[in-house]
Amino acid sequence: MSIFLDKNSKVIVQGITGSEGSYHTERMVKYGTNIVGGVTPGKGGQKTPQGLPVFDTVKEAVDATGATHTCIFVPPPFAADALYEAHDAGITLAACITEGVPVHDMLEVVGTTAGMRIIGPNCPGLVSPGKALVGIMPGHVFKEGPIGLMSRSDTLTYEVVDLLSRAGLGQSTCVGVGGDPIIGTTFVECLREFKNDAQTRALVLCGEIGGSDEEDAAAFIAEHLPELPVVAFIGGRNAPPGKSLGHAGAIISGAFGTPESKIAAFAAAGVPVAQRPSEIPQLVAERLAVRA
Amino acid sequence: MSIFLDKNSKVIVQGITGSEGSYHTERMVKYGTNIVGGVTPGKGGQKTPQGLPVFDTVKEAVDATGATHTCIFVPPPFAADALYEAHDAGITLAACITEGVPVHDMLEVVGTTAGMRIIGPNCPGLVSPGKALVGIMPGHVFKEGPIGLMSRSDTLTYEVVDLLSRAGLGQSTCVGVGGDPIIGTTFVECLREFKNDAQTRALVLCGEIGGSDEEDAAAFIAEHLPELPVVAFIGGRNAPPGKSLGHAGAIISGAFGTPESKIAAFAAAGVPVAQRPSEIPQLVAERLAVRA
Amino acid sequence: MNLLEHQGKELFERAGIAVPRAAHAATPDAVERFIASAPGQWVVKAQVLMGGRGKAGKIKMASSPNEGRSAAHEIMATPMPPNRQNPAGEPIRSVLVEERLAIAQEAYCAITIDRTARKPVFVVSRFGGMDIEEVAERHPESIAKFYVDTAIGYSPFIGRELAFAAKLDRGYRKQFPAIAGALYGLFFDYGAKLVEINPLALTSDGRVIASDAKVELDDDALFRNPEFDEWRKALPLDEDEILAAQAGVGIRNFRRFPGNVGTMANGAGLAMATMDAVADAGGAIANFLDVGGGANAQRVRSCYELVVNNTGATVFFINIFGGITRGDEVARGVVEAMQQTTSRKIPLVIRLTGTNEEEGRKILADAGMTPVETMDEGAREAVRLASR
Amino acid sequence: MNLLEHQGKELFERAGIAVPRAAHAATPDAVERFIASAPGQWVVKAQVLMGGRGKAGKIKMASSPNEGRSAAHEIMATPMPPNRQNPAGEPIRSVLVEERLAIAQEAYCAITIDRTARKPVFVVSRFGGMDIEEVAERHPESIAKFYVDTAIGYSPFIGRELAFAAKLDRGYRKQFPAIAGALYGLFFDYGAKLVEINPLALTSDGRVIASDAKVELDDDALFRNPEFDEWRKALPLDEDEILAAQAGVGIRNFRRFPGNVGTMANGAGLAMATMDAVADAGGAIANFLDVGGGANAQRVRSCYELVVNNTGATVFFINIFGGITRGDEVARGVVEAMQQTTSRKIPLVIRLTGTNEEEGRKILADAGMTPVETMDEGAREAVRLASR
Repeated sequence: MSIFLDKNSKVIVQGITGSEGSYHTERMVKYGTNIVGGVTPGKGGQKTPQGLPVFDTVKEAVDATGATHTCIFVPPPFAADALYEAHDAGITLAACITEGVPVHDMLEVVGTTAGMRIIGPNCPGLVSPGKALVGIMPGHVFKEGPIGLMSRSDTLTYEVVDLLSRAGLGQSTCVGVGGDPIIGTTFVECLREFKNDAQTRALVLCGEIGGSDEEDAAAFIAEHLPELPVVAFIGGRNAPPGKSLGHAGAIISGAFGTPESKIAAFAAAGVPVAQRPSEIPQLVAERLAVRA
Repeated sequence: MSIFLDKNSKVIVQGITGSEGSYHTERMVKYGTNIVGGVTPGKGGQKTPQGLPVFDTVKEAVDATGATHTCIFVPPPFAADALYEAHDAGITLAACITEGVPVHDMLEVVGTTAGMRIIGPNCPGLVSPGKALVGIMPGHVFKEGPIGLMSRSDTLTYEVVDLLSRAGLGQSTCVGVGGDPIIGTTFVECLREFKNDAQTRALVLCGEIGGSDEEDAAAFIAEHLPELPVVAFIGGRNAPPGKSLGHAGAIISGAFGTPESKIAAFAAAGVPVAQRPSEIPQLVAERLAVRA
Repeated sequence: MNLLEHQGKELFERAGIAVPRAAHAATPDAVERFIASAPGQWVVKAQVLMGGRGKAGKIKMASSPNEGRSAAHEIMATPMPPNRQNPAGEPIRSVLVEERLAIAQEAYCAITIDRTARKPVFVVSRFGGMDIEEVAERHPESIAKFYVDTAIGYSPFIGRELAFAAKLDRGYRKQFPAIAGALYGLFFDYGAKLVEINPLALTSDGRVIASDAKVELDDDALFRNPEFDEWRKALPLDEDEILAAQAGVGIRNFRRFPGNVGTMANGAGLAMATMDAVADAGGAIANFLDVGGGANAQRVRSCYELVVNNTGATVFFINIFGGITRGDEVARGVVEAMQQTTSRKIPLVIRLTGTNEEEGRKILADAGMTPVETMDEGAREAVRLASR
Repeated sequence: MNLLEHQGKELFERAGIAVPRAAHAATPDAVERFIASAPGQWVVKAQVLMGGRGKAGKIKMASSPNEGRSAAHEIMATPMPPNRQNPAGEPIRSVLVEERLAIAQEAYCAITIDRTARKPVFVVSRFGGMDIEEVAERHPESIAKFYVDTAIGYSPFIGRELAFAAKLDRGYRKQFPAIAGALYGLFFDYGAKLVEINPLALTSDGRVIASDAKVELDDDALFRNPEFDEWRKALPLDEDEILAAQAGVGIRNFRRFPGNVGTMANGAGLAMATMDAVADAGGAIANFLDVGGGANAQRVRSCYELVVNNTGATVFFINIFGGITRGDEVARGVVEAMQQTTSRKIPLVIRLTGTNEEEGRKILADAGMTPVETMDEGAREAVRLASR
């Protein structure tokens, strides 16, 4: 098992003939993802170099292929439209890789697309190792196994996954939830899914300063996941307050969003917080050993 | 039993201190409706002549009284706002008496207020005889009994109810669904509720030319209510095409909405269509006798 | 409120939908002057609400000021020919002088309200320039629909899907999502019940232009756009609507028919049922009339006079379901109205219910009118009196 | 993008929210001229993004042209005093000269985005004129919130509920729902992340006026409003942002600290983790730097120079997680960058992963740099080199 994505998930790519879309389509296909086609308006009827059919609309693609998942590579002004189109066509999971989507667009989208899970935007996608990869993550660092991972950043995710894989700790599903203020799927929603996943026996949560997703996750873990081992990491403990560092998410404002508040929340939930990424595998292994 | 409304339904009146609101509040209270208060912004803390508390907002009224139903008497420009307010406060049924609500307001409202049943607008409300009356119907013509009634017009409804009551055929619930193009509750939705009501043993449907609510109802009856006796009436058989007669609903356009199409639909569903209102009681009684 | 073509096109322009260059003219002289000031190939189009202008010869070409003048003159000389919906035809008060487009393709695009889905619905076809009913019959596969979720509103994918599904010519594709979006914006912002572009022309030089415009605004939303008051005043009411307005009832509350049994009831549903009852009793209806709420003397009198003075009624059947009003009060109102009226007198058959309805019937009988107990009885009695 | 008060008030005015009569002035002379042309009681307010203007003496009264001139002169003579968020303070480039209001009450009204609820949220208090954090501490019961369903948007009941729940003075009630609606319209139309009126003043003559304006626009939505380009150009960037922009990285991708270990990584999360690793290893960080995607020679060089020329870095720790890029290519880019740079040379510690990472490390070692295998090792090595 895994969450959100498996070997049989039929995936299309919106923006499949664009430079990013075509590059990553090739990589996803190579990884083994069940890509069934793509969409570029006006290029319906063409084929990609991999022989995948291109459609004019998501609806046509869904009707022809039975796709349930989409990976969105379109410029920021068109991301909301792409998400609405996917929702209207009955897509159940959309990973929106696009960076720079206006926050009001996402407010509108998340408020009106019930029934479709959105990962991102401004995210690297998700991977169920050994089964399928949707997005832009480097497939070779992943290894199939029992660890569920969720993270707000991208390269840091690869770093942590790499450490886990090298330590022999494979992953069930790794979700890059995205760095924007308004995202389709938060840590809590990932936790809710991992809770019911038989393959997942421990969780790693890579948080960051800013927002209150980590605090919310800690509260959820305390209430609903007392039995599952969870290890957290908080990036940006040395960031100054009131200033954005890099992407929009990493800003501390008010009492919430500080590393202290997040670490305290995890402590209260009995979740160890790694000081460095390199400590994560050891902490996970210990917790798994205790449970075994 | 009854549908939508019973003795215990806690009802508030939006616009309770207005001329219409206060007049009909008095009548509803006299009928026995469980009116628990009303709302007029800025008059919170006052009492009506009946001793009912007035609140500034629906939320305050709901918090203080546990109201679940509302009867809306506000001018047309404010009707959508009143419905949004009721929905936000957790009201589960709103009867909107207001005539002249812009059709786009209702399109927006019905698309965004899931969880709240709206009766109307431009309707006389609903009555569960012997239990409660919400709206502006003349209470004395109703009589408790086994007949469920739904109707698009107001005085015609009273006429039909009067005929039924005089014939000894009491009613479970009578719903005036309203005469506007976009209404919150259609015949089909009434049928769906009546289907599960133990008190209701036969139905009367008073339709009109225009729209396709009657055709939709006939299809629903054929599929889901083969056992329940239903008698229909279609007003406006002598109306000319392309012209509105009175309220907005009664206009024939295209092939749908003609009396012929409606009568044919009911015939196909095995539903007798009364030529005159006065025939309705006899038709109902015959059908009930066959079943007994 | 239905808008005339030139009014609809003004809204299109505001919304950013391309329309042909044009001038609106009220006289043949004005047409002549305009073409003199702007020589070229023009089309002169009658500004009326009725359909079928082309077939009626109310759209004419003009290549010179003189041709323009005579085209306008011919168009305006006679009203639009009557049809079933407008038995009186429609007078032509102005024309639109419009650039002649080099049209390569004609498509159809409209938004209306679907009552069952309770959503706005786009209707698009690659066949334009004819009635959509005709397209639906001849090319049903060419019609694409999209039901808009009002919580989301318009998003460009809707236009793309429609364009592909309706198989619009490639020339439309780039421009169509923006046009559909502008049309939806207009539909929404002005509270329209129908917006229709038929045809949506693709010109030989690749422009997509609204060649005609049909817009129906929701009367109930007009208060939000007081700017339309002037247009409303300028719109042609038909004779029944004018009479209704003069009598002080809603313009949709009165309509005439060729018969001799006048009718009046309170509530549209009851008024329609009353007409049906008269017809079923073998009578010929003279009119539909919904008196609305409150049948006081003043109102009864103006309604009586409306019918007596403007229809062939030889009897007047009043059907009032009192509901919460008192029968004796209504009766007194009717009697007072008949005493005051200066119009000719015809027999009255009156059915009324409500509290004290028996006292009411006595008051009527005492005044020489015919009170009855039921609608059916009233209909029969009215038909009997009318056929004497 | 945070707007200055006078910019925010311009948006308020467009939205129909009343603001004080005012003039924006860039020099004491301009202030003097304005007051001379419009005698009265005026307030001169520094136009800066930092808070605490009142306490810093950057808001002054003026009743004559001369007083206006000296008020402006005093205000602009020194920058805003530094605080933790702006260690360099903020220079004052202009002032707003504004009518002095006879204020009877001060309330608070803001809309921001709640990340957890994923909805816009109104925050209203009957206490205005102080930080909302202070209100939250001293008068928590006075704060009313409303989470807006974006599918519905604003409806006037929201303003009514907020006014009653926050117990706004009666004088606000009639006007508040329209003000809240206008503020929501602005928030939505311009893609704001925060709009704040503090205080929302009730004047002694019963007017409700936005006495201050704080607006933060979403940078990602600015493309929809090209009109703001000019404002953006006029806005005060802090020094770090200016340096970042000059180096060609995002203005949020670079920030300086007082330490001597320079850092650079690809991705904000990894860059923050790199800083943390350096701090954990006992080092003092010189900067945060996210090089973004693609670490080619040109980009590495400009980032290196950005750090070396503008921070106290005595060592530079580059941490690249290659992901799908090749380690040898990154290494060649770094070597090339260091050959090309004309800035002073400091030791480089480089950790890189990716395909061919071992070849990459060899290339670096051959060029005299210090390749390491892990982030922790790199942090330790960088701290060791910095403390020599």
